[in-house]
Amino acid sequence: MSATETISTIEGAGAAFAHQSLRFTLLMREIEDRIERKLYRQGKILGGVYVGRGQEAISVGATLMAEPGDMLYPSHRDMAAFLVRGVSPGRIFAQYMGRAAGLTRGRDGNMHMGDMNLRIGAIISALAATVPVAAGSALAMKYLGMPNVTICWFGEGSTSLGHWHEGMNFASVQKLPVVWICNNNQYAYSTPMSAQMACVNVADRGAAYGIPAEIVDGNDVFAVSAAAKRAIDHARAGNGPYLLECKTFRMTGHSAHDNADYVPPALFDEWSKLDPITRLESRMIAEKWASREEIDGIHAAIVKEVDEAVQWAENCPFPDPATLLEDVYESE
Amino acid sequence: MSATETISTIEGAGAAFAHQSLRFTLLMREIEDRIERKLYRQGKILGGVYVGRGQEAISVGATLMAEPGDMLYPSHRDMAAFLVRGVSPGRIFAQYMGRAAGLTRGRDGNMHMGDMNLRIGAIISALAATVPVAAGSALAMKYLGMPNVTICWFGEGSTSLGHWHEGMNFASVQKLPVVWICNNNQYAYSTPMSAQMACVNVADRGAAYGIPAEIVDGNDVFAVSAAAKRAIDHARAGNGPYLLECKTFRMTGHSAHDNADYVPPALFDEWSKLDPITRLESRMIAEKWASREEIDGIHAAIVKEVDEAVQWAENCPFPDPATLLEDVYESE
Amino acid sequence: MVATYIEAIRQGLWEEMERDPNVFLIGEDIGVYGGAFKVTAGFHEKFGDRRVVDTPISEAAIAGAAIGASLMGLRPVAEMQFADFITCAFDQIVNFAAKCRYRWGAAVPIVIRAPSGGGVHGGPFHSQNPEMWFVRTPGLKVVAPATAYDAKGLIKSAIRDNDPVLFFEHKGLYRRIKEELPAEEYCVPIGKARVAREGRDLSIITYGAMVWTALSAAEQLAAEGIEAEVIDLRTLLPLDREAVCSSVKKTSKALLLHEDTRTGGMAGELAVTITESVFDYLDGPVVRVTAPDTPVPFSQTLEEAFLPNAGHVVEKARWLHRY
Amino acid sequence: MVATYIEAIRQGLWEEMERDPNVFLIGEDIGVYGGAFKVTAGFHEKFGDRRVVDTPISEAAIAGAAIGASLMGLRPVAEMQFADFITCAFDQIVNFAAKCRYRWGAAVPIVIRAPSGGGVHGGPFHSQNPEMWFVRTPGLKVVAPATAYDAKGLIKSAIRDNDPVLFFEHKGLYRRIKEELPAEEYCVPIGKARVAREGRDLSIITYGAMVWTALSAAEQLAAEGIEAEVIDLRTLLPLDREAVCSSVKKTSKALLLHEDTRTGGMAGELAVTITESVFDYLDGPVVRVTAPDTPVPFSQTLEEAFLPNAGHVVEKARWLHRY
Ligand SMILES: Cc1ncc(C[n+]2csc(CCOP(=O)(O)OP(=O)(O)O)c2C)c(N)n1
Ligand SMILES: Cc1ncc(C[n+]2csc(CCOP(=O)(O)OP(=O)(O)O)c2C)c(N)n1
Ligand SMILES: [Mg+2]
Ligand SMILES: [Mg+2]
Repeated sequence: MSATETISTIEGAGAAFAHQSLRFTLLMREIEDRIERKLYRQGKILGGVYVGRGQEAISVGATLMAEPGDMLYPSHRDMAAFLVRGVSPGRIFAQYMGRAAGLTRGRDGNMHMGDMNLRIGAIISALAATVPVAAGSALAMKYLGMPNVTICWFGEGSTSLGHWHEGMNFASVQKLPVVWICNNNQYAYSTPMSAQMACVNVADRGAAYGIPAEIVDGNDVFAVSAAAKRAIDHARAGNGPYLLECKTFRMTGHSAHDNADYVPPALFDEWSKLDPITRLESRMIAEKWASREEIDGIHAAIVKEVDEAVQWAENCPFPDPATLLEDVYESE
Repeated sequence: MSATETISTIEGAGAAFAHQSLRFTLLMREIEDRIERKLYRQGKILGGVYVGRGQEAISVGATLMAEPGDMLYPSHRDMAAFLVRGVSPGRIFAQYMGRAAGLTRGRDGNMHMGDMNLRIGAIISALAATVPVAAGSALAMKYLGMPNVTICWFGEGSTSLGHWHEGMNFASVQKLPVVWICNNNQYAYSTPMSAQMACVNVADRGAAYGIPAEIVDGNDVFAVSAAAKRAIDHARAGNGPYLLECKTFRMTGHSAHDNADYVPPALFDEWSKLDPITRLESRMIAEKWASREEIDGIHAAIVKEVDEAVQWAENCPFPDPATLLEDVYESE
Repeated sequence: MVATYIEAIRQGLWEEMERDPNVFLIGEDIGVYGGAFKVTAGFHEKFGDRRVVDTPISEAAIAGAAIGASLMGLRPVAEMQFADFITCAFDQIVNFAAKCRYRWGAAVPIVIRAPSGGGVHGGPFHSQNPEMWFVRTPGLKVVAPATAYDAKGLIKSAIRDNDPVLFFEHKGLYRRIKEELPAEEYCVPIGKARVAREGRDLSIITYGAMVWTALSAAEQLAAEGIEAEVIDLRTLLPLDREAVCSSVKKTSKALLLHEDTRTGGMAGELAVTITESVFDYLDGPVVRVTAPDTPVPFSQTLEEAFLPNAGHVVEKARWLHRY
Repeated sequence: MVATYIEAIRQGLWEEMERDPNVFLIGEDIGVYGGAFKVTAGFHEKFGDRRVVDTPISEAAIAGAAIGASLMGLRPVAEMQFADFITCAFDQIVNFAAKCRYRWGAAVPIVIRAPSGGGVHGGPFHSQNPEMWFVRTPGLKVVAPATAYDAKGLIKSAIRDNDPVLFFEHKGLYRRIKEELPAEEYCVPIGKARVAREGRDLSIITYGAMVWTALSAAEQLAAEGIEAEVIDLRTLLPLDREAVCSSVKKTSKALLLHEDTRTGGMAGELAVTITESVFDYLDGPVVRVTAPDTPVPFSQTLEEAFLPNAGHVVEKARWLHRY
């Protein structure tokens, strides 16, 4: 059990994986940019907007390592988990615009979405509340003899909550097949790590639960996927939970209305050099898995795909008020 | 920061300290024996009875190291904290019997008692709820520039609760003058350590909060007091919280109606050899701080004191029902 | 066979566990120990670790794990050692479980069993009646049986229900009441009140342990020629408004009774339901008998003064009858 | 000077912090950032780290620390970033804070500020009205101002109160309303309702943002010759039963209005208070206009259908007036 070594291997690498990763990191980036920088400012988005700019490698790298039957509980900055599982960009825009075609049919907004057919659970706002819930899904997998694991993401700030502690402890005592992934983007709203906890790494908390914990370069999709694979294998083999702390940085304000003036600008500069998409592309070119032109073509295709998705969503109707009272309980 | 060494020094030792310790450990033992083994069976006690038999050295050793201005939050097995602070045995019996002379005037029972004049806070039933509250009292001490610390006790099972985690983390981030004392008696109701957490020691959790943690022989009042002194000094000097894990054993069932048949009998045998009072007495005799006869005399005096206290309490009236509605809010 | 209230709950749990392999129990000290009140004594022996899951002291994790397991198709029955500790699992219940179906169509078929109620010198934290924290939360169902028959029939229905159900079992009734239960299997539907005693002069509407208080008051009143109808709500959410209103239509007078404290208690919801729907039938004020607005006191003299009793009900009923 | 509702709260906090060195603020992102709604913007600069305590994301620790500090004589004002997250601090509030004085005579003079209410497309977790979880808990006080004047006067009283006060500030009002505030210092007493508009034909009893809905409905009704009296409760616990009853005595008709969902809402407590005390004055059913029993939906079409509006009130009031 090591809580300190940084891991960046080339396991899981290869052209196919790189291409997949590029598609989903780019798609997430483009959708979120569109939402935060365009649609939100145009007043077309309802409610708050929280994006994962700079953190895309984490949800992409880990979800690509999961089996379709594995249960995912993404945080509010892990949109790619939905994309990898096949949710169309159009439905995501519809979700953010409060349309009936959104995953929650206008009942909830932004990343508060899920679909049990896709084995993705919807967060509630209260941070870390999914941690015990994810433990419960993992318990069900063990109970039912399913060959599956549950993956649950959360920010470093969310580890301060009691729910987080109770879920971590319970899962470990019960040796449940669950992989915990911390998106350590170093801020929780305006609160830096140092005002959030008095340990240096979230991984330092693994020992409190007897859970193996690794620190991962969260801006390297190869590192993330390799670590995720190790963690998933560990959990799937019946060895209990595994904690990955993916170090990254929140390259925006907390939400679309926050200009992050409390973050030292140098940090943005520093981390922009570590952008996961740029790094992935450089690697692809270096490994000759793709040419610059090819990559430019992929960018253009994604822009077009997203253009169409926005248009589709804008044409979707708002929910019919007549449905307001439906589905509070199971209908007869 | 070491979470692994067992400490048993002779700091704090000396005849005076030993005599004080003997008085309070014996008094606690005698009061609780009387409650659990006699009054409860006679139907004179209301509600549940939880005793600290075998664990007396912890509340005695730590409270004797505290200044009168230090704030205490004892757990349900730390009766001696009250005795050291001068609460009379009679009032404690009155508390357990639901009499008006109890510390809560019959509004609450057993160890759910406190008195801000004595700087002792009353637990609520929900375990670990005092942990954030204790952090708040320590915050006030820092805020007000008081030269004091807060001491908060809890069982190892209570560390599973979210409140515990939130309080530990908050106190450490804020560097508050608080000493956490875990009475690790190895069971939480019927649940052994191994089903409570997947780490070996509660002290292993200190690192998750950047809190120095020590394992202490909880059945040795000298070891407890020495460790408590270190911890209190550390906190009082402004270095933040300190965690002591006092290893001990619950020499009874969880409560008076629990026969503990889920505990392997060998454990009781083993731990009865480590009885803190027997050990203290042997040491006193060996160090020539007291003779056997003197100690027998102390026993007899305490029995008499407790006899009288029981009688006093039995003669106390029950609360007047006319007071039922008082003190829900401040009266004008 | 004659069964106590607690035995009835045990039977209901046992039968459902035998019937459906996806039903399992989760809670503190419920395994080898059999639970603080011994409701699950013998279950671990029969069903093993897998289906009787002993947990650390973590109410939020218990509720959360139940939710997560239910999303995967299981049917968890979680035990709170005392209903009072449900406050530690509050966010999971009122924000997670209650809203899943509405938000994203996910069913959360969990049951949370919570031993509630006073009269056992339990003091402020082992005697509370927490039902109203949940009755006001859309998406939950809240059940509070008064009889052994209903306790068994409702726990079975709760387990089969596809929505989250809070099951408040009154610890004061556990061993106090018993009755003959049918040999054949039965369920009691959630959402249906019961006429516990027919009467024409006034309606006493209540639930839980207070049903017995109401019945004993009704006996005394009958001796004076006042025939009280006693409505046992059985389910608090969804509330059987029809049963409430039809009784009041008949008697024209309503006395609302609960062990819970006064302000914000169930009496309010009943009163507004009555005035909204059958105001014209009313022949006197809607009144309530409840515990006063204090924490539940520990000592016997105080708790006795705190708990509503048949005497209070009789007195109020007489007054209302004369009105 | 003219002040918005949010500015009024800021002023109240500021004045109390200047007045009493034992008053301090505690919450998430309230320091340099100034809070999610910027209620505390500028406070950190003025009062520093010591008196504006930024915390980890730990609502239970925030509430617990406030309690522990208050036991030592301080006067903490805790902020929940959204009222919805108060569920994470629930045990501390309803079991610890609410019961200390009753149990062992310890005063817990804390204030918990909680931005509540809908109409801002906040969805199920940023729009709730959690007041009834607390109104039913003896030992707490619950305040819900509707005007800038009251917001300032009540936050000051809350801070000076020697019992735990839940302060529900309606986030939809923050920047929507403004009014001239007195230059001189003032407090508004906790526990006193206010006649927001005099009228003789019926009483609309409400609180929070719905006071404005009631007033706008009253305008429309006045145009039809119906004079509605609007009672702004201001404090929900302790409830000003006298003000409620004396209005109903005058008008003989009561319409209860709240933004909170229907079942188990404040309307129930008001209805039973009215029927218990002034039944003979009633000249029509006590009725309610409320949000329906669902989670608060996100999308505008749904939320609009969800929230009670002046049209609903007018319609119900007309019906009641005709009755
Ligand atoms: C229980 C709770 N308290 C407060 C909030 C408000 N809030 C939303 S996101 C956030 C910061 C979360 O930080 P972190 O867990 O690090 O995730 P990040 O946003 O950085 O990805 C806060 C305080 C919340 N959603 N839930
Ligand atoms: C939140 C909560 N859950 C459950 C209980 C019931 N309960 C009372 S004491 C106890 C065991 C406590 O174990 P531990 O913390 O190790 O303390 P010990 O009794 O062993 O001293 C339990 C489960 C409680 N009081 N509070
Ligand atoms: Mg973060
Ligand atoms: Mg223990």
